[in-house]
Amino acid sequence: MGTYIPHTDDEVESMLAFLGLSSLEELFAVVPEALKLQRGLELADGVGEPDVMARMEAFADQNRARSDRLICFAGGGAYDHEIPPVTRSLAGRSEFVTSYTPYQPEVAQGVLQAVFEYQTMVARLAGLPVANASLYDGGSAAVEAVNLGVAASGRATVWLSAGIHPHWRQMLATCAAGTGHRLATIPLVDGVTAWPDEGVHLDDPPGVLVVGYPNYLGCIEDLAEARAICDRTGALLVVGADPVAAGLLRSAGSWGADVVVGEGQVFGTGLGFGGPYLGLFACASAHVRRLPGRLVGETLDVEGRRAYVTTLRAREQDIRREKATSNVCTNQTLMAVTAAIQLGWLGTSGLVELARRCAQATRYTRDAVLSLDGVEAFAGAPVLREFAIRLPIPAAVAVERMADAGFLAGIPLTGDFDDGEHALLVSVTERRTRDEIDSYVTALAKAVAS
Amino acid sequence: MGTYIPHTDDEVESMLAFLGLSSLEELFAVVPEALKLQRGLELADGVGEPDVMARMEAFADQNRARSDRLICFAGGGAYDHEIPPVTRSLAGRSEFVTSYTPYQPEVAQGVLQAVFEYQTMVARLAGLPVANASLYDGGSAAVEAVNLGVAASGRATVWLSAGIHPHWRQMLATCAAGTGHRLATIPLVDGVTAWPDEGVHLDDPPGVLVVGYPNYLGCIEDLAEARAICDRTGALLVVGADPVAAGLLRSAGSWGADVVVGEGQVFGTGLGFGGPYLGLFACASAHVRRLPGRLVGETLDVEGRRAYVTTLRAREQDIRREKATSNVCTNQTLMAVTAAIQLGWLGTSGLVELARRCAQATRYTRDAVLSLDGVEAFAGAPVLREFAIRLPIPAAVAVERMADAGFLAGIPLTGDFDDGEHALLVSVTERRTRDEIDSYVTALAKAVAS
Amino acid sequence: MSGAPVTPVGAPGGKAASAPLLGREAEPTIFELSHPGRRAWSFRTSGIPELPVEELVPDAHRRRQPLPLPEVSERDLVAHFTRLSHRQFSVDLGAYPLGSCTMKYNPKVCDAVAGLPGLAGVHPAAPASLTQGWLALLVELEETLCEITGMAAATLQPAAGAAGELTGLLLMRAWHEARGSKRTKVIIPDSAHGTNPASVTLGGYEVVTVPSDDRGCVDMAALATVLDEDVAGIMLTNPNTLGLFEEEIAAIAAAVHQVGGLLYYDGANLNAILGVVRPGDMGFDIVHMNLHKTFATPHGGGGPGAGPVAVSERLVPFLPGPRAMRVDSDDQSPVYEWTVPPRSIGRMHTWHGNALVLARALAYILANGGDGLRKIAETAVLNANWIRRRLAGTYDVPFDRPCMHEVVLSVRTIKQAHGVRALDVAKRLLEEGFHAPTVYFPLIVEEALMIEPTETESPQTLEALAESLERIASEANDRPDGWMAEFPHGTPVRRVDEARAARTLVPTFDARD
Amino acid sequence: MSGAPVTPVGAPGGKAASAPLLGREAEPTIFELSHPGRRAWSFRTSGIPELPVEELVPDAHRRRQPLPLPEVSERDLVAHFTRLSHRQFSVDLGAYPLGSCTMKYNPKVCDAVAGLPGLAGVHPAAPASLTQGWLALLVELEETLCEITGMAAATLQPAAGAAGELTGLLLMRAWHEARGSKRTKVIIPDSAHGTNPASVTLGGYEVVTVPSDDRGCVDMAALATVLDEDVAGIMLTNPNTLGLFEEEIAAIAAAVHQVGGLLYYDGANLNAILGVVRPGDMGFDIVHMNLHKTFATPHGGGGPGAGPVAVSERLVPFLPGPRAMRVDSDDQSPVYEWTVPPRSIGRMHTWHGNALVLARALAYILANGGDGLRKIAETAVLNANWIRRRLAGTYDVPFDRPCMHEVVLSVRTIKQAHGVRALDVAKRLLEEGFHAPTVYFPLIVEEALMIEPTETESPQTLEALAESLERIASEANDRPDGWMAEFPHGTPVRRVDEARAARTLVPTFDARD
Ligand SMILES: Cc1ncc(COP(=O)(O)O)c(C=O)c1O
Ligand SMILES: Cc1ncc(COP(=O)(O)O)c(C=O)c1O
Repeated sequence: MGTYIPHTDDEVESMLAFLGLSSLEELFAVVPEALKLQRGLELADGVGEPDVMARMEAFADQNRARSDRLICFAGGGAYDHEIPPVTRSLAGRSEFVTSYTPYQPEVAQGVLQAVFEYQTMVARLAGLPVANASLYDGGSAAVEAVNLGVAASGRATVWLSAGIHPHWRQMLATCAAGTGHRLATIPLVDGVTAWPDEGVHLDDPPGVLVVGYPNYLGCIEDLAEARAICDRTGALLVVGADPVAAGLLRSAGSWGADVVVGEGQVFGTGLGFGGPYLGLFACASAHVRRLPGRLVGETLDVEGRRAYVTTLRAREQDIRREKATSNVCTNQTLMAVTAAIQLGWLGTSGLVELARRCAQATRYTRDAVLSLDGVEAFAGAPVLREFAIRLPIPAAVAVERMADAGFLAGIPLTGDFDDGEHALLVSVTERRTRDEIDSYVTALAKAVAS
Repeated sequence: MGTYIPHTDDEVESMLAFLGLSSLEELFAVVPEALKLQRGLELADGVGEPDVMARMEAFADQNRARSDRLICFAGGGAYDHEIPPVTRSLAGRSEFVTSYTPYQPEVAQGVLQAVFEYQTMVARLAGLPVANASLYDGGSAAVEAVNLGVAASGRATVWLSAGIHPHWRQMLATCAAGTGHRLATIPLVDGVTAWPDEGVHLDDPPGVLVVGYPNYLGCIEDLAEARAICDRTGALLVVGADPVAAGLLRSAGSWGADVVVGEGQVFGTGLGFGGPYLGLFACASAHVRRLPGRLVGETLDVEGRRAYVTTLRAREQDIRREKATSNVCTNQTLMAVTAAIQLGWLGTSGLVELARRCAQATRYTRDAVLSLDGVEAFAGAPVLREFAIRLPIPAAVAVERMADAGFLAGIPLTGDFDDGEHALLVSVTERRTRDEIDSYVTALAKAVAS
Repeated sequence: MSGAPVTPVGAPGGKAASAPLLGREAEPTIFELSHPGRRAWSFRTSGIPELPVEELVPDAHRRRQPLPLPEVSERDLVAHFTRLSHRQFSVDLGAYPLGSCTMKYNPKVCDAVAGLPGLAGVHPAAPASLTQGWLALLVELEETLCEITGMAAATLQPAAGAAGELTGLLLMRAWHEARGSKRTKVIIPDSAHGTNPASVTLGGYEVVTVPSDDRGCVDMAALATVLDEDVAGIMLTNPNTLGLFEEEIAAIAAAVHQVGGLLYYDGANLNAILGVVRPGDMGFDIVHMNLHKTFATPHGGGGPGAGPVAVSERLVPFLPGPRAMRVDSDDQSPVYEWTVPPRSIGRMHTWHGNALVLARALAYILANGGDGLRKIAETAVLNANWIRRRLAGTYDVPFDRPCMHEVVLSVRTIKQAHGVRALDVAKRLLEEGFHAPTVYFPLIVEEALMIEPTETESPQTLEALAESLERIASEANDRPDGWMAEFPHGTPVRRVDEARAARTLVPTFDARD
Repeated sequence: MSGAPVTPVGAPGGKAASAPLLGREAEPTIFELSHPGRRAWSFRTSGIPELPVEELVPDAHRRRQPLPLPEVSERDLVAHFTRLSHRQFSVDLGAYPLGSCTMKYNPKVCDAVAGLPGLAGVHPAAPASLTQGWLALLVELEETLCEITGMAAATLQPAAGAAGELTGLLLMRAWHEARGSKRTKVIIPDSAHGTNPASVTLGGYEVVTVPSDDRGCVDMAALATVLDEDVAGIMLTNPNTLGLFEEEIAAIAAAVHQVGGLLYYDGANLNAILGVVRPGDMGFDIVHMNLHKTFATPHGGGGPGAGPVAVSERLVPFLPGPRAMRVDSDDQSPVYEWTVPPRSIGRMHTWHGNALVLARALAYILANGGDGLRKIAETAVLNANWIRRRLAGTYDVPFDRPCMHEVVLSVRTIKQAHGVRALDVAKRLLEEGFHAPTVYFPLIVEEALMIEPTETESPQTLEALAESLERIASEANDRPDGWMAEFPHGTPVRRVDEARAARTLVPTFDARD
């Protein structure tokens, strides 16, 4: 029914007349008849907005795992953090939502300055001097980081910690088919990466090391060791860092990371079934000309007023074309602006408090869960905001049973780790109360017993 | 915990120092010790926003009659109409929400112009040349209309149709205690006002007649007759008109109303348990200097640009004080802006369509309901968007039973009309589907049978 | 200033040149953007058999011509009102030190509360059995407001302060009449807000004005002369509209009670004394509150508000009804019902008051808590006094002693020296990035600038505000005569011709020629 | 222009002087508004026993200094970002005729859809059994997009168009490799968007550029010379970036297929042909769509988008996984599962793609319906041709024949005569109340102005836009040299020094000196 098209029939008439045409069909005279669709699209006719809402609500209703129905204990790179009304209302301002990439800085200072502030906050989180204006998600940021690393080191061999998010590793492998990078996955022992000892592989030295901090199992990796290998081999160190944990942990940059990537969903973006999320990307100054995606810089206008503009554009696809550092064009600006707002809401004390509360709730839950019969730790190393446990029953079965008890119990490690079938990854955010955790533990006891 | 106060302790310190004070307590030195509260307020300490939301959600959860749980067939001046996302998002713009009365027109053109547009639409709905910037609700608009009418006619006797909303009549009676107006309630016969025949009461002729169009029972009153009485007696005709019905009905102004009032909730404002709503007020030019509340007028700025400003301020309390036409200051501007947006969304064809759909659904429901055993019409006259029925069981009981079946069945007329105990006022808006209505009828059959 | 184009003739279509971001053209009215046949509306598919209008509406009553409304696409509707929003100042954009208006920050969490389907989606005529949550909320708010004001019970019906005043005066009248006493007068100070005398008239009383003394408080001697058996009561706001605390309030209360009158408290300035001193403890019998001031519910460009009225024990039986009440004390599962007080004056709102505004206020109070409310008063008073002290040398301070939540300055001296008026200062301040203070109120202060910073403005903001006001004062001195009268320059429109608006009244688009 | 004050030094506190409504000061960064000890955050009361950080974090890893972030009150947070929003143009404010970007109106109903708790509150790792609604939604969208493009199946993972391109190229590679054929080159026209060649490189192919002929279409002769067994495929957008339909598309398809290559369709311009002609029917094997263009999902100032890729039957086994699929046909209660195609290239998104963007797109498609989609294409093309015809006399039209959804004009003649460039026209247009068209793209047109009105702009708006562009052209003629280069004047900032930005790179607040 197209109620979004303003034109009345009379107007269409007179516009056609102005063009010397007698029908809308004639507008497509240039399209060869043989190619044209000889029928209407086999889609239902348009309906009014209330009917559309009803349809979409019906879909929504079929999702049992919605956080207002199942209390969320799942993490694995997507977390159920507090999103205050103030962040929602500011990030929902239509000037931010309905604008395009800031091609005309004179009328885009709002987005440009917000992104400049975002870049500053991300750089501080990473402990590095430069951050870009966002990438699609954590995984795509990792892919771009490896591309940058290979280009910078000149070596296409990539050592990939098995502690990196399994989906990130799949994306890296998928894209390697095009770039020809050689990926070697380095296994975990006791939850942390067991890097090959000195000497090994030096026939084919790595150009890039990729490691998590903390890693997918929540374990805190020893970045000093990874850095040492890089120093030995001339490889770049890429760290996939959890930006919430950064509230309590030393920055990856302080450990000598060359590139830090991460998933920014934690800062004001909801679970949203996995997207749109926010790819965080920061790097050392040395690599700024290889930076993927957009970068906002500060400058002045002709009256000497402070102004912001996208800069170092020569790296980008629209100018450098096949020689561009990346093909990214549209990114996740709205999520970047949202993160700037949320980080402004958190502030210095709030980020620490957020990280502390997550760690505390995680510790409390882990202690209680590990006291249950048949439940044991899946990985030994110290964890921060997430932990993996081994269950006496298949993790997938546990998740189903826990759903009936009102919980999204966690993420089965099935397929992602050897003997992951019985392993469950559990995450506890600041939104979980003691009561919720206690009843989760009780329910889990039942679930694994029966 | 007062997280909305920015000041840090250090800042408070130095501000106190600047004032030569050593404690916040000293700020209140002027307050006699004997009067001061010697304890803290006996209220819980402040809590974080998530806890506040949890508390408020708990209240919300205890309301069974929420429209997402009980399908709404209740009206009586508060209707479950469509509110499109576009109206919500525009009316929610913080510039409209968080601004004060437009005392500085140079920076308040947004609200002023929106209200000017609102006044124009309300005047057209009423069929009169002037409308004000809003009053509290339909009932307060009726009170102001009677005050205007008495002042204009110079006679304090008011003939009040029993078809006026019972709550409006209560408000009129309450306020009459202060103004000394004499209210005479004119009964309904067959659902419409049975005005005293010529001659009667001419010892104490009315200064004002107040009648509904349609009235509380949904019946369409004969305004010509009311106008004739006014012409005979020199009284002013005040019509309480349903603005949605105005989509199909002749305007009250075209029948000769001097003042038209109404409840504007129907244009974009939700049920909200009765408020904030919107008092519509329009009158003939002759009475503009007696107009209660604010009025926005168009003018020019010093550069000759079109501009808007509140005008004829000399009527208002802040200038005229005890001689003001009304005491109203804060009104319902945000709801007026919302109505302007919603009426813009409806447009000429949409208002007609809205009214037609309501009338059609009402007719469909009424026919079905009246075919049930023991259910009969409560009033004879033709109705438009609402109707009253007499049930074999007390209406209040029917409402309880229907709630268990998933419906808010309507409004019992208990107390408001003689033998109203068994009478139920039912309203059917454009949001009701045939399926909903059919199951309503089935449920009602059960409810009245058992 | 830039040769900004003048009003375009007719509809310029969807240009954003009216958005200050781009230019300063006039925004066309939605009627000019309208084009026959456009539409934005859509409704649910109902499946109900269609009937021709002729069958639905009796012929004599059927509208023959459809009612003309704007016809625009959803896209143009959005563009128009979004552009209008860019032509509007708001608390969310910057400081709004309007005296007597308490324009504090409105927490967004309250928007979320007002949007809860379980509160926003409830029909007001649904029986108590189906709306227990709402009744519980109202009871908790009533109890909370009573604790804050030191009163016995309250009605939540009044939709704003003025409605609260009228409610209070009707309570006063009912109470006197119940005691068989006919009284005719209500006393108000000359500094009172305009709604006070206007409400007195509607309450059927005659206004007797008492002057303020040289300290800005009620002149006790003058009060004594007007106090007699005809006095139904007195209306005061304390702190008063000069931002000063009426120190003699106890004596005033005694004197008024002495002659059998009642004390009415105009709560517009309650923000100053939260948790510090309570109207009830000062001897007031009737108190209205402006939730849209003290309790941060947004003003919406002029409304909605909420003006609950709390009363002392002896007035409780007269309160409007219905009132939500907890009927059984068993705390496990309390039950709530509507009750009408035995000698109720009647009803002051079509339904239960501005319910969603009431819910916002309760949420705000819960967030701040008893401890936070006192902190609000302390900080509001601290901010006001800082401004007073800081600007004392720059502007006249007619009553230069510690103030409460607001301070009234005067441009009198500057005007005498340079012809610059309070209005000019206000307009000049706009372009400094601040909303203007309240001007020319209270009426007893010449060229008044009434500044109420509120507690949510930070010291940095106060500093910036003070610097701007200092800059303006020195401009008054340094710049040629009339320079200030040219301001503002950069706003969407410049000074508007108010006389013309009243002279050639154009109250609607249709009144244009 | 008004002597607007220059950048204030340090934090001016909460002034709104940066809001265009009031002035044109620079808005301080949030870091300058920050003050130690301020806070806005609050969390839920958890009741969990507190542990000192030392016990939670191993010593070697524990951060010693808290991470510095802005410290502001909620009030200042709101003011800052609200003021920033007033410094930003958007579709909601006015027409945005950016060529190649399809800046149509974004219906608000889609915001409501994206906000549904049952969609927005779902964890992406929850098993299919608990997320049937989401899987059903994704399947319905996939089927819908396949019907619109005439393809067999689609992946919804790519987060934007460029990601879709890379996905398509990896599919191309996988398909060739599966058939044991090593190919090295991918052909793209010289008018192609920059992401095309960039993606080709990431796909491990070498770019071969074919020129456009004098009609603005692929030069068939040139194409023939580069077509050989090394060609993996060709990337085209049709209509192309000149807004012209590649009439020889059938011949191109035949020729490319002839040498065993595949055809990739860059769907950025799909808006022009909805319901009229389908890429699949033109012979394309791989199609990406930009839901944030054709299907109205908002651009968010630069993202997020969604770039699903649809393929023909033979490529289905190679699609990324997991893919949502209906596993039993019983329509009463269909069941959905995640499946990985047998020869899947792998994964292109951390989860399932930009899910909420996908939901918005489906809602938009349902609202418009099959009938509405064709109307969109017709109206978009009508608007573009009206602009072309209207401005033909005023600006150069390098390829003056019927266009599709957009038209590329050139300022070449005007530049030669008066030195006014496309950039100047763009900047001047801003102050007329319109966003500028895309300039200097496609690269093969000198001084290009690429105008895409989209179907949601009304004839009145087109008229106003045309008048503005005509006014500008005559100004170029009438006004002194350099006059136009001064624009814009009234915007929050005027022309910015891009060279300086690159020279003295300041990518963060901390990089300032
Ligand atoms: C001192 C005083 N009293 C009464 C009022 C009236 O309150 P309202 O505007 O809510 O009717 C106001 C509001 O401006 C006020 O400042
Ligand atoms: C023709 C064309 N192709 C590809 C793209 C890339 O799409 P995206 O920005 O979503 O990556 C664009 C977007 O600007 C485009 O216009």
